[in-house]
Amino acid sequence: MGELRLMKGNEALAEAAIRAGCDAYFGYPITPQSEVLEYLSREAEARTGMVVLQAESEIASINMIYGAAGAGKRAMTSSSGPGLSLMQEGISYIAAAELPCLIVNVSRGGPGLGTIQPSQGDYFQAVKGGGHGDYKLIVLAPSSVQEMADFVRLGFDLADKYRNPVLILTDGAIGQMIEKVELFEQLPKGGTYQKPWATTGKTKNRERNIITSLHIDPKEMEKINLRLQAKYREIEEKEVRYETVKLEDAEYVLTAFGLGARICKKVVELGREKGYKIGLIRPITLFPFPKKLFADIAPKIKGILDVELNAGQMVEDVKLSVEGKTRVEFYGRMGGIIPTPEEILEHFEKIFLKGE
Amino acid sequence: MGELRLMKGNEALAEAAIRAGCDAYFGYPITPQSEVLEYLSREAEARTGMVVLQAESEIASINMIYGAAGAGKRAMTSSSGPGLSLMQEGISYIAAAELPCLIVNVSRGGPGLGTIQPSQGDYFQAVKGGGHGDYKLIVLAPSSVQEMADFVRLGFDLADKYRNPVLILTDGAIGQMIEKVELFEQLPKGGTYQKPWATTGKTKNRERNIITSLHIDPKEMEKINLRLQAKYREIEEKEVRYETVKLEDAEYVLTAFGLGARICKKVVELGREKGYKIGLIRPITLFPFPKKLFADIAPKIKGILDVELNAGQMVEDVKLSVEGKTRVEFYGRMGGIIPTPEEILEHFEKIFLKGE
Amino acid sequence: MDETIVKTEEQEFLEEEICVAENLVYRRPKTLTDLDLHYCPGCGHGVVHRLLMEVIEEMDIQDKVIGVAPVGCAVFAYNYMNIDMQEAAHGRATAVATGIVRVLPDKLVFTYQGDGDLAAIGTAETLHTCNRGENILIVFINNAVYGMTSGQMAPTTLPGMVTTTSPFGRDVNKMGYPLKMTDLVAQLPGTYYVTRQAVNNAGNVRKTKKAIQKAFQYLQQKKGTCFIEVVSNCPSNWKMTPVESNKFVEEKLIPFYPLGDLKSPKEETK
Amino acid sequence: MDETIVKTEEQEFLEEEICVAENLVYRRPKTLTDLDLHYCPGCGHGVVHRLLMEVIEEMDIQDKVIGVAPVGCAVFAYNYMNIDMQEAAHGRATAVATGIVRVLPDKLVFTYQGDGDLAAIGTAETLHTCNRGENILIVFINNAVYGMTSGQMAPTTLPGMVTTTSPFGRDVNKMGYPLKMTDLVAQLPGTYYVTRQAVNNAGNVRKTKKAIQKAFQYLQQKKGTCFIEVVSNCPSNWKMTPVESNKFVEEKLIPFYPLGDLKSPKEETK
Amino acid sequence: MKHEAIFAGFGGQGVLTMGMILCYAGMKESKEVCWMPSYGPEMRGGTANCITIISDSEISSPIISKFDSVVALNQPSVDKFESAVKPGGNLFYDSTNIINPPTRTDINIFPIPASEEANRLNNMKVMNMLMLGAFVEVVKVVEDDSIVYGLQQVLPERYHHLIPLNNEAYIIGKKLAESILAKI
Amino acid sequence: MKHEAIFAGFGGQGVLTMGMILCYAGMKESKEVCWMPSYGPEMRGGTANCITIISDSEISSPIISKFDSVVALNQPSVDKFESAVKPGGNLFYDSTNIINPPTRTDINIFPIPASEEANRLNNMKVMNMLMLGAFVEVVKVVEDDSIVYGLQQVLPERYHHLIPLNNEAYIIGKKLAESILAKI
Amino acid sequence: MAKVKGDIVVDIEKCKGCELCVVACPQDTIALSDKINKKGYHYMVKIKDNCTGCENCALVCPDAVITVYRKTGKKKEKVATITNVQKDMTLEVN
Amino acid sequence: MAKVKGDIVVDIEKCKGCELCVVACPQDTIALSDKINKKGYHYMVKIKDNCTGCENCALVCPDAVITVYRKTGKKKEKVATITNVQKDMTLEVN
Ligand SMILES: Cc1ncc(C[n+]2csc(CCOP(=O)(O)OP(=O)(O)O)c2C)c(N)n1
Ligand SMILES: Cc1ncc(C[n+]2csc(CCOP(=O)(O)OP(=O)(O)O)c2C)c(N)n1
Ligand code: SF4
Ligand code: SF4
Ligand code: SF4
Ligand code: SF4
Ligand code: SF4
Ligand code: SF4
Ligand SMILES: [Mg+2]
Ligand SMILES: [Mg+2]
Repeated sequence: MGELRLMKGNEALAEAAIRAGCDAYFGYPITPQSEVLEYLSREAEARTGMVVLQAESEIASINMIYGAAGAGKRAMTSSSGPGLSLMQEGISYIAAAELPCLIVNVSRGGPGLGTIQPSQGDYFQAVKGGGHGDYKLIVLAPSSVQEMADFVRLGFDLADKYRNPVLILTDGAIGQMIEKVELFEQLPKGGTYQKPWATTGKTKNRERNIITSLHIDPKEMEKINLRLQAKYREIEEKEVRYETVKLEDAEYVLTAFGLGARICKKVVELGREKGYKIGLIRPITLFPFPKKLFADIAPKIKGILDVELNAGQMVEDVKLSVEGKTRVEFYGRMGGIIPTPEEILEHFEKIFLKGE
Repeated sequence: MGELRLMKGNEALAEAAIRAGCDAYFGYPITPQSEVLEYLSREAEARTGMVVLQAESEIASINMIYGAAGAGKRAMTSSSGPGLSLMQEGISYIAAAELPCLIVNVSRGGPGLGTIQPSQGDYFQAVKGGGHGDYKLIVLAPSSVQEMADFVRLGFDLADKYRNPVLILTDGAIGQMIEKVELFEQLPKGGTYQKPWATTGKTKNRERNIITSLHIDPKEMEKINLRLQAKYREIEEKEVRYETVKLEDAEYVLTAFGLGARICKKVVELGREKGYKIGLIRPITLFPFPKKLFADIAPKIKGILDVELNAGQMVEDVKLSVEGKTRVEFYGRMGGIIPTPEEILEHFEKIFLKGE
Repeated sequence: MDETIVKTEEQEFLEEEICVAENLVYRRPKTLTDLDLHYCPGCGHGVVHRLLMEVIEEMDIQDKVIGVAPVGCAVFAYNYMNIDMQEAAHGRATAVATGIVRVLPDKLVFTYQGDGDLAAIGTAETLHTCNRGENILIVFINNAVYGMTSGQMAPTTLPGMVTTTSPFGRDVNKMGYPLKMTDLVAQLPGTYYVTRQAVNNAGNVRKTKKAIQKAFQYLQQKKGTCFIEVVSNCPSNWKMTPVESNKFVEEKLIPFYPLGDLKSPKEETK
Repeated sequence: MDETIVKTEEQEFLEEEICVAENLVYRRPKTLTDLDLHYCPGCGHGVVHRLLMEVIEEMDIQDKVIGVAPVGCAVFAYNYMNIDMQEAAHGRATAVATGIVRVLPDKLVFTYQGDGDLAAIGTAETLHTCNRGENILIVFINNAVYGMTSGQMAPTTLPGMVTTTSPFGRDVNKMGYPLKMTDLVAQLPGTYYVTRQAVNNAGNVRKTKKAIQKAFQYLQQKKGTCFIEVVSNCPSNWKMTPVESNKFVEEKLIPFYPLGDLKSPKEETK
Repeated sequence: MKHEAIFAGFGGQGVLTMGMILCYAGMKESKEVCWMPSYGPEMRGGTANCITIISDSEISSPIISKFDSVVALNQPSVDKFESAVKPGGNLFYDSTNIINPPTRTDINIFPIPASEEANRLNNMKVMNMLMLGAFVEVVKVVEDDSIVYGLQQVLPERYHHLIPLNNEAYIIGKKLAESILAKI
Repeated sequence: MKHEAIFAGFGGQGVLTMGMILCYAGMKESKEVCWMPSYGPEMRGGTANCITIISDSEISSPIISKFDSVVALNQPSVDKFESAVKPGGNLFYDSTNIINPPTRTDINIFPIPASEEANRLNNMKVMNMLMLGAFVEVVKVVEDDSIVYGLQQVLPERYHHLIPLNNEAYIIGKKLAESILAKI
Repeated sequence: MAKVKGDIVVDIEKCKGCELCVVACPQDTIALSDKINKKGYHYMVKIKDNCTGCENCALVCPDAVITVYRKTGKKKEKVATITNVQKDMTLEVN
Repeated sequence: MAKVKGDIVVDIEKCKGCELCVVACPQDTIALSDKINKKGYHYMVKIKDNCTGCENCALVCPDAVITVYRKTGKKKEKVATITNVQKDMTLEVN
């Protein structure tokens, strides 16, 4: 068993970056995730020689990542809502140039400057693509401090495996809270994937390596796009991750991700106590979305209640998965308000049971 | 009848901005839309005293718009894919602060630097929200030079009416091509909507005006969010716009927007010649999306073929509208490739008719 | 409450004789709202807020002035300043101000920005706004740290200074030297009046107020960009008492960021 | 084809006697690929590309160098420079270079940026990279215009100069004066070698090459940021012939942007 | 077993530390623990609080609005959180400096003269341990040993000489609560 | 009626203008017209082209890949667009400067010695009008009057003294095509 | 007693006890009370009667809570009426 | 004939006829041909035999199409073999 510690979500994430062999972190302060940069500034260089640099902005950060990832290194940044919005051009470039890297959004209530309280209002941005053009990030949604650590390692591995940026979509509550976490052992710096495509200086025995996303000839550009789309299909086939709770005999299914899912676990407990046959699906990968799971279960159940800390974003993916084969309802709170298990259960009863 | 001219799409848009009483344009060059700034630099100031400023970046542009719109003026910017990505933070702020303004995306093939050929890969960014948080832009998709002009006026009016940013989502082909356009007459500068909320200097007889999107108290923030959502529902009720072609007896429906819809009109012609009962729905407002139209027609037809110049984006809104009540298929080309009517018809036949 | 008020005779006299309207020489300006400022005790932001509002009251330009405050500890400035204001995205205050002043050229527009805001993320906007010579006043609060986000290194953090992101002191080899934006903008033809002031003691406060007055006058005359850096403090994140922090301003910051006009109009310098 | 080759006796002699390997004094560097450059006839980009590749060939550092070219006419630099290269987003080349050099500190990283790129949208990255003293070479092609996007005003466009977005000439009151980024970065402690060169005639080309050589040497010694502005041309968008454009460089641009070292190491200046 | 508490007071009174000590204590006893601070600009001006949850089973939401116990070290905290105590729950407060005491009757109220006692120990900093003692005495979610362990984890090495004093304060707190309990 | 054409050549040869003139001519006759230039970095290095569509009814796609007529003013344009002529369509090219002439046999080929003739008129700039004359003579999508109108619209005022010369070139172009047509 | 006589009024509930005024006062007229206000701050009080009305304290006060009066022969600029100031803070402390 | 003898070789298909070399040549050795290459450019040709091998033309050529030879007594730096140059452009033009 690995080392057990009490850690803040953001700090567990930072610690895991060091242990996952991250070569470089570039970031800019923003609440509620500044601890990542702060923790790494204290810890990282001395322990693994990892580069930690406070950039002049989020735009600089994401482009520094581009450079370092293009040079074949494990690179990472983190920010929150407004910062992520500024990174959208860079993210589109990184996805198009197929650079493996890790981006973290410890999100907060928006839109605009909004509030720094937790929220899940950045789902669309993360999953549908906030930047221009057709691209996909692999999106992981942790719901505990333990997963804040574990998904850093997983994220880097998926990124390297698919040459695709990975985004960890979490929120202020999970970033700020302290829980027990079991830490994995220190891994070799830089990871173990070969990156023959990286710009490390053209040696005599290979052609030059070029990192680019420019393909001025539409035919060429379409070819690249088709290759990207094929990769995304492969990821959709192989990398779907989710957690289910009491699904076996469920007549109703709750679905939620991250912080929302933690609350919904309690709702399942409370509901079961009252005798409702209620279960939970927690998508862990938001892209790839567990479409098949939803499609398969839809005809067997009476309805799905999707709970999010936003105005209804993941619910579109749920609906797209079930294609009308079961009723899909939504309950959401916004702006940093966190719904209680009780209010969700009440809403569930009102929607699904009162009419019966 | 208004003045008839032969104009480039981008120039018609610029000319319409002057005539719609736009007070200020801030922008940064990017292909394929630099003509907007160029045209305005030549024409605007002398004619209406309109402010035209080349900003140091797209980020500066969008924030200049924020300032000018907050001061109660009709303000506008235009750009293309990468530039729009850079504006996402600013757009989220503008939507949250409820500032009326006009943003134009003459899009090109992505992701990344991509190609400058036309594409529709920025649908998600425009419609789902590329920035952080829950917000919506009113999105207009012109499909001719005439509409490039008309939608500027419409866009400003909708923006002022709902205190909401409006985005014109078009593409390089429509921006670059020349067609006949009938121009509307010169309107009063600044439009005619009252803006008592604007920061114009606090006079003795009113409270100070504040433009902000910061609401640190989650309860307050949620209230704002609920107000925004209510506004979006109102817009969905009142402002849906679309064009239909030969829908009356259609067994199959094509759907496409902007440039794609122009091509599909030809497909309808070709198909009808061959005896297929085929029609077209062209969503003009992408948000609000013509959900009801699709929902109503779905049970009556055999299938929908959604055609886009991307990997499949609007098709999600089509599917969400029909909720499984008819088959929805997708055909897309990417990276600046423009599908021909013939290839679309062929695809249509393969998908829908070959099996019959 | 158990507080008993013991008034000496002298006091009684003073109150009667002195605390009357005609003897009033200083009071909270009315352009400041009655809300309690949310700043930490001793924070220079409060002083500069007050000075701005004093000048606006004295010059009677409340209806002419539009303020822009971006994210930073002063993001709530609009709660205190009784004028029309816009909150701006981090770093973009001068772009927002440009947008305002270009469409309302007769208004007096100012921005109120921190060092993180103006000299890190907002570098491009700051430089280009000054270069265009926009007719605005930029008030630049240099407290050598990111206050609002709890004490990270700023572009202006001193060499060796400990912050949460320079826990072993700012290492100039890795993190660069402090960036003197004021020196840079003073060289752009677009700026008209560029000065560096402080509010760490009464004398400096007086000078800062004077600078603000001048700046608003220049704006009225449409002279171009006015830029006032105020070397300030952040007791909370410096982990000092307010008094210690002002001493630090005096002994460490001001020697590095010397006070005075970096560019002042010819009529003025002679 | 109807072309007849008429060789004089003299010519025959020359070819035989002179055009032999041992007399070779100049040829296209091998570090330049064999592709035709896509630049317009007479464009300075080609000259600077060639010089960079010459120096890299001569110093035998092809395997050490990593180049970064952002959007701009030179976005296809990677087609011509036979080295590892990264294309960067508009304005972000120095951030990308920072990312590379921080993880590969022993490599020689350079950026190749236009004036729109470096001095408009990339202002913040340029200034902060220089301020941190990143060990990279920044090659800054100042052609006073946005070349790739067909001739809009750049930050460096001269006062009164006509471009597609300053159709009545650059009006410094509305658009600001030309921004001299090189002068600004020369003042930052992070820069080690800052110079302004040109490629409008053979003499200047020689000097520019020398500057590039020095810069790569300093990078090898990890001295910090080297910054070479090259005052260049854009015949197409200036609507001039190449020869006219170089005359314009000589007569208008260079007087405004005087050539020479703005900051050079002490060993060198003495 | 599951106990949901909030500790609130001025910045500098050590409220965040109280929650942390409790978490370490819980972890030592292999319980699930969760600690959630309030963060952001409302910290300007000096108030701070943290939610702390200790449970035998998995903890769902880290942010809650009703508490089994509220521990309030100043007036604004009493004002703000009195209404957030679940019926039948506990409200602990520093009675020395509080002018408007709580008024609810459906909860257990523990006025602890913590400042006064800390003053007597000549170290205002230990006031939080006093309050923590009172809290643990009443709610008994962890053992005293575990609190000692937690204190060791949380206190920086250079302050370890203050551990005895802190323990003393803790015990005083327990006794104060005990005597109130005796009266209930 | 609908005619889809592309005009291609070096930058500076006036190919974009040819399409524009045709559009104005079409508009004068109340036809639908659509003109689409190639744009972007491939313009560096100097080639340019524009698609021009004239039609009695609404025009769908402005970007097409097969043409009723191709008008090529230089070798690279012949090389690039020969294959894009629809079977039975027309390929017009400047025969003066072309080394590798087109070879297709399923299309009508019009070699027009435009440079040579323009040279004779002492103004290389009118070469585009020569080619346009040939084009209109063959495809007859607009009236000659309309072309004269279109030329007036497109030519900046300060060049209006060149209108007669341009018209002359236009007529020469028509005649050249006529004589080829006569042979078909 | 100095020729020029001054006095101050402090809004103690707005005072944050930063002590900047105390350091700024050339007369040592003022100090922090050992009492705290509702916000929990030791607020500023007058401890001597030698105020000259020099305004220093008011100038450095970040919370704009000090009102200053000065009695001289000179004609002063017109200022408006005073609002929202409390007067019960002239306590002797040591 | 100058003491130092030089000669140049031009890759005419890569030449874009910008004329910069022509202006740069101190000897007026070169000029543009009235013929055009495949790209449509008038390419550069030698019109005199007085080349000194000064390299000026090669230095200013943006397309790196000129190879220069110079025959002197001096020992030259080692350079590699020449590839991809064409030699049929030494035409007399006027
Ligand atoms: C895009 C973006 N990035 C980061 C932040 C977080 N943030 C808010 S204020 C601030 C910096 C505050 O420092 P400064 O500008 O010096 O102002 P101070 O608080 O010190 O007065 C930061 C990084 C943000 N709100 N938006
Ligand atoms: C975010 C973004 N904005 C705008 C552009 C369009 N763009 C491409 S290059 C360029 C400027 C080119 O000018 P410069 O940097 O001076 O290089 P030059 O072409 O003159 O060498 C612009 C505005 C872009 N690609 N990305
Ligand atoms: S954190 Fe610093 S800058 Fe912000 S209010 Fe507190 S003392 Fe002032
Ligand atoms: S447009 Fe200008 S900078 Fe670009 S290649 Fe042509 S001449 Fe050079
Ligand atoms: S300066 Fe103001 S806030 Fe500070 S102690 Fe004095 S009166 Fe109070
Ligand atoms: S006005 Fe002057 S003398 Fe009076 S208390 Fe204030 S600082 Fe002291
Ligand atoms: S080498 Fe010198 S002399 Fe010879 S052609 Fe070139 S420029 Fe002229
Ligand atoms: S400089 Fe080079 S490209 Fe230009 S004309 Fe001379 S040889 Fe040709
Ligand atoms: Mg600061
Ligand atoms: Mg340029």
